[in-house]
Amino acid sequence: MSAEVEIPYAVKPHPVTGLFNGKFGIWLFLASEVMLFGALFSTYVLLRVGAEVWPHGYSLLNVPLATLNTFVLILSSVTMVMAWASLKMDDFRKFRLNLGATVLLAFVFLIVKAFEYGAKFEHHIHPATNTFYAIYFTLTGLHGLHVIGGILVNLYLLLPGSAMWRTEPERFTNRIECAGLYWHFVDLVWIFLFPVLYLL
Amino acid sequence: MSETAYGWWLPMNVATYGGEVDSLINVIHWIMGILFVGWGIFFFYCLIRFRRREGQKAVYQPIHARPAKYVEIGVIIAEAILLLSFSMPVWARFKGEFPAEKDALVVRVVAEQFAWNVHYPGKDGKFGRTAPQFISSSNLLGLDPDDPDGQDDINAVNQLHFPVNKPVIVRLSTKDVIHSFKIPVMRLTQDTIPGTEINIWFEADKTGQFDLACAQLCGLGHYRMRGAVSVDTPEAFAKWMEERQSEVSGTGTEY
Amino acid sequence: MDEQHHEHHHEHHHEPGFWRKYVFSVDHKVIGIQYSLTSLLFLFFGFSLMMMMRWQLAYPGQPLPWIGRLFGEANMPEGVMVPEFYNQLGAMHGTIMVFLGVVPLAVGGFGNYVLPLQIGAPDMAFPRINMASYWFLFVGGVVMLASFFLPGGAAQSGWTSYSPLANIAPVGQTAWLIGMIFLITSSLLGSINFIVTTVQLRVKGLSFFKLPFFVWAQFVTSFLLLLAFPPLEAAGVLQLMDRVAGTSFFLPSGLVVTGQPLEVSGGGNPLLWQHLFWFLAHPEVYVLILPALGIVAEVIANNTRKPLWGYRTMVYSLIFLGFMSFVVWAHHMFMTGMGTAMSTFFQATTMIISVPSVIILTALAISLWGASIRFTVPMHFALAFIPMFAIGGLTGLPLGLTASDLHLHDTYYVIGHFHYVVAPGTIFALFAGIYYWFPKVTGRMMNEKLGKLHFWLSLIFMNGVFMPMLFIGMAGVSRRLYDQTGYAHGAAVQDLTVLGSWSAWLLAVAQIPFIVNFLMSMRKREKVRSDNPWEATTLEWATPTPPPHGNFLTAPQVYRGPYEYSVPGRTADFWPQHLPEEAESPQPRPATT
Amino acid sequence: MNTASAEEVRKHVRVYLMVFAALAVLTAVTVMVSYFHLPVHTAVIVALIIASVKGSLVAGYFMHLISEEKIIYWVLGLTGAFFIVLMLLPTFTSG
Repeated sequence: MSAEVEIPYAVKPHPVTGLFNGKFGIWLFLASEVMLFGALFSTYVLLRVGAEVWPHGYSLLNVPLATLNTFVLILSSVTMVMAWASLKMDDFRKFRLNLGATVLLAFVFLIVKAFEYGAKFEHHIHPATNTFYAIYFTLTGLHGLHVIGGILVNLYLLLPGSAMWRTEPERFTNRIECAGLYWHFVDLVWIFLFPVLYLL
Repeated sequence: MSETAYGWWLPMNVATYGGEVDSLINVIHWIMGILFVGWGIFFFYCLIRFRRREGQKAVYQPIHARPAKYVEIGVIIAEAILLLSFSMPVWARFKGEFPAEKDALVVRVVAEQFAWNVHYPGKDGKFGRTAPQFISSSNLLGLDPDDPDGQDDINAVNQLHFPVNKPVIVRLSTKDVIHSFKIPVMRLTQDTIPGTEINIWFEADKTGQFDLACAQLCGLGHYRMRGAVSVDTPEAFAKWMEERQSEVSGTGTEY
Repeated sequence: MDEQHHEHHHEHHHEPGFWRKYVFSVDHKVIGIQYSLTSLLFLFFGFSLMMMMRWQLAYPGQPLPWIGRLFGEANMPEGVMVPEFYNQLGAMHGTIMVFLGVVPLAVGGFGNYVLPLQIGAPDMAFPRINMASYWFLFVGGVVMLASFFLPGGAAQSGWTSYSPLANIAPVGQTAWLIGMIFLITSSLLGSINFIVTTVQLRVKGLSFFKLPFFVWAQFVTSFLLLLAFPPLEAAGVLQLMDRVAGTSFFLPSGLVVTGQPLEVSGGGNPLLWQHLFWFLAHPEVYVLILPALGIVAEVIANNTRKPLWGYRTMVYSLIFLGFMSFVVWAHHMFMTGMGTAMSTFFQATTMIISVPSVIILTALAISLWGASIRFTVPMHFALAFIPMFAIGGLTGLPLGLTASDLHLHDTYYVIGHFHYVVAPGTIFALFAGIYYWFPKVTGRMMNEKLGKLHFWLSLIFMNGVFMPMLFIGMAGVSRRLYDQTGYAHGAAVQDLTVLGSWSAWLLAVAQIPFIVNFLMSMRKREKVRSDNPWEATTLEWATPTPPPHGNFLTAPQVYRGPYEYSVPGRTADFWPQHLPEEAESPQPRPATT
Repeated sequence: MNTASAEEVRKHVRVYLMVFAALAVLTAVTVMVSYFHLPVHTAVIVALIIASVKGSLVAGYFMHLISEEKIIYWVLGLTGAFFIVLMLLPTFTSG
């Protein structure tokens, strides 16, 4: 029983669905994530509509920093997809460069975020301050956790995980594709969070 | 307490619309019973006739189960009728057709862990202003001491008195958690939602002493959050009201 | 499990196989068994909580005999339960039964063990994620159990954890939320695995409409878990923020708790919790029900020796049920001050969702016509499921209509209703599944006599517990009362409550034959001679018994639908899915020596 | 997409860079618009339209949704349907 059982379509795409298992799995996971963030967005709408006054995000939050962060995250999405494309073109060096850049940009995003949080805490602004900050910290915090998750996955794939490229290149490329799908989703969530929290 | 008010089925009904609720409940249970028994007969007939025994071979071909289709269509029609001609009219009446305030007794009921504050407006017919910051052990409703409308207001804790044959409008709210205002003999349940005031109304057509219960888990005292409901004759109600009024004006500051 | 943890430091001295084989296994069958045993223990634990509550209900204020003093002065001074402890038992009974008992057994246990076998797969699509999903459940369960030992005890705001009550509850509620996040994660991982496995790993020839009904049920269930659980996870995160970070997502301004103003910013909405909660929890009802329907369909087809009547209709009904279960949730909230337009919408959807349930039940009943019914133990449970589930479904009608709900809302009628659905309903189906698949898992049959004894006693006492509840509810008695005798309408039906309590305790006694049977049959009973002792048609019976890691010796191929029983012109009355057209019919054999 | 050959991928790279440029421009636009302090309704609509376009670009090109397998569309369609129900939740609460 110690021997691994070979699972069909773990690497090669299924002839009917056209997908390998992992890709289908990651899409289902993203579907559940859509519902998770959907519920939170819905909460935001409900609280905002129900509130007597609701502050404009731009009057309380640091829009330039957040704009910078938006660029950073979009750029990291581009490097992520380039990492995958590099593997497809058999260029492992370029892959490493791109994935490394993705991780680096993700760190930049978190550091900028940390500055934003720090500035708020300095002024004694906390999630408990009011409902606006409650939803702001919860949404960005949860998104931040997703960024951290992405960093961990990408770091693994960049360092120890990349050994697989030599033994099973197709499987490794698949993994990068799945990690990429997740990372783009994190980017996509931010694309909506940014205007909703900062600009409206 | 009338001995016959409560039993193993629906309790006594004293609400004017309660008869409609009861007939809906009874009709549904008749339909349920007929479906269940009819279906049970079929079930047991099958179990006996088609049990495995010598010479009993299962039939591969599916039967044409037209009667089943009719039963299903029947269920759909029955449900539609229940919904359209029983449930919705009662609900519309309960929710929509509020009696005019001038013809009704208006009371506020403020729930808290674990009591019902029944707030009568007093002689002037006006509720005093209330706010959370005024709440104290001697001012459970949080009446504003500077508001003249509130000087004669009455807080009858856990005692809901109202006259028979007169609509009662209750403005329901809560100080803390969700409670649920339930008077079984009135066929009435309404949650109290923190932060909102919900209006309900009812009218009793019989006098008597009944129970007001909490129907939503509200903490460790949920089970003892009992209020006494008294449906009085108009004279008895007026007398009770006067007694309460004199208590308020007697001490001057008690709400 | 615990003992195995203590052995952890010996790990390196053992054969490397042991831990991989039985504890951190990636084999779907071992994981299925882990899920099953864990959830059976939790079911028993949840049941025990309820038995203690039944003492307080039947004999309020009297000390619990023998064991009452074991629970400490805080919970049961002098052996008498305090209301706080009663509320903990109630909340945890619900949570454990739903999230740690029935769902893990129905989906995690049976789904894991049977689904890959029935589709001819060597394992689940993601074996490691499958293992992770079990261990998330395990941790979630441990957190839930440990919460009893926190100051103030476990969660005590009902399994529904309505805010603001849950916001101001002791720290046990925080543990509940953390535990729930683990359980939700477990379910999400599991559901992704089930969907991918079903779509990708079906063997050659097994098209969607040749799938056993059980697989369909698991498939639809997985979608419900996948899409309905995240909103609850969001709600859990928000309530956690409320409790830990002091936010007010569910707290409006101006609350005064026990005379003290609540020091929060306010601006939240308590109904938001209910919406998010029931957005999950209504589909969750179908998560409890659909796998049970799947098991019952398998057992009925096998023991009637004929194809299921209206298989396709049943599948379509199943899918429709899944869809509709997302748009009925607010019927749990009719009494929260809902307007007429919205209540009409939710009443209508509630009436509509009853139709596919009726169709499935009718199809199962019609399947009996023209059958040759074998009254095996699993068949007993499967047959009893039908009328019991019918009572559960029918009693949903008056609750789904606002006018009758005016009286019945939040009374014992509700408790009776949904317990009929999940206890003599789903749990009977789960028993049917245990008796049915036991020989596949262990290679031994369970004892027939003990099984029937277990069945009849359970049937009688289940009804003894839940039938009185319908009458108590009709009398208007609120649910979740620590002591109903303070109310005149509660005192009037106290005799029924006592009846229910005694039935519950006797129901526990009725499980003794099952436990004895289960444990004895694992070791003592004679082995099955055939891999297919029930003479069934689906693929799980085409493997060796018990199936090895990787399941099938050679990948099977499927030639026909799942329930080809009593096909005219064939000598045997069953025609397994994997036998080629020209192959000889298998000769019927006695099930055991 | 996993069937794409190296040659096709090379073409994609150009597309990715163009999408990146579009995303950058749209980000700048949406920030600029916010400085006009439009009335809330208009602002919400404009911001959501821009965000949706950006989101579609990411989903369509980076996540390859414009040429994805049918079953993914089915799953996302289903999710989308329930997502809409979820988004209607605030209206239910106020009703």
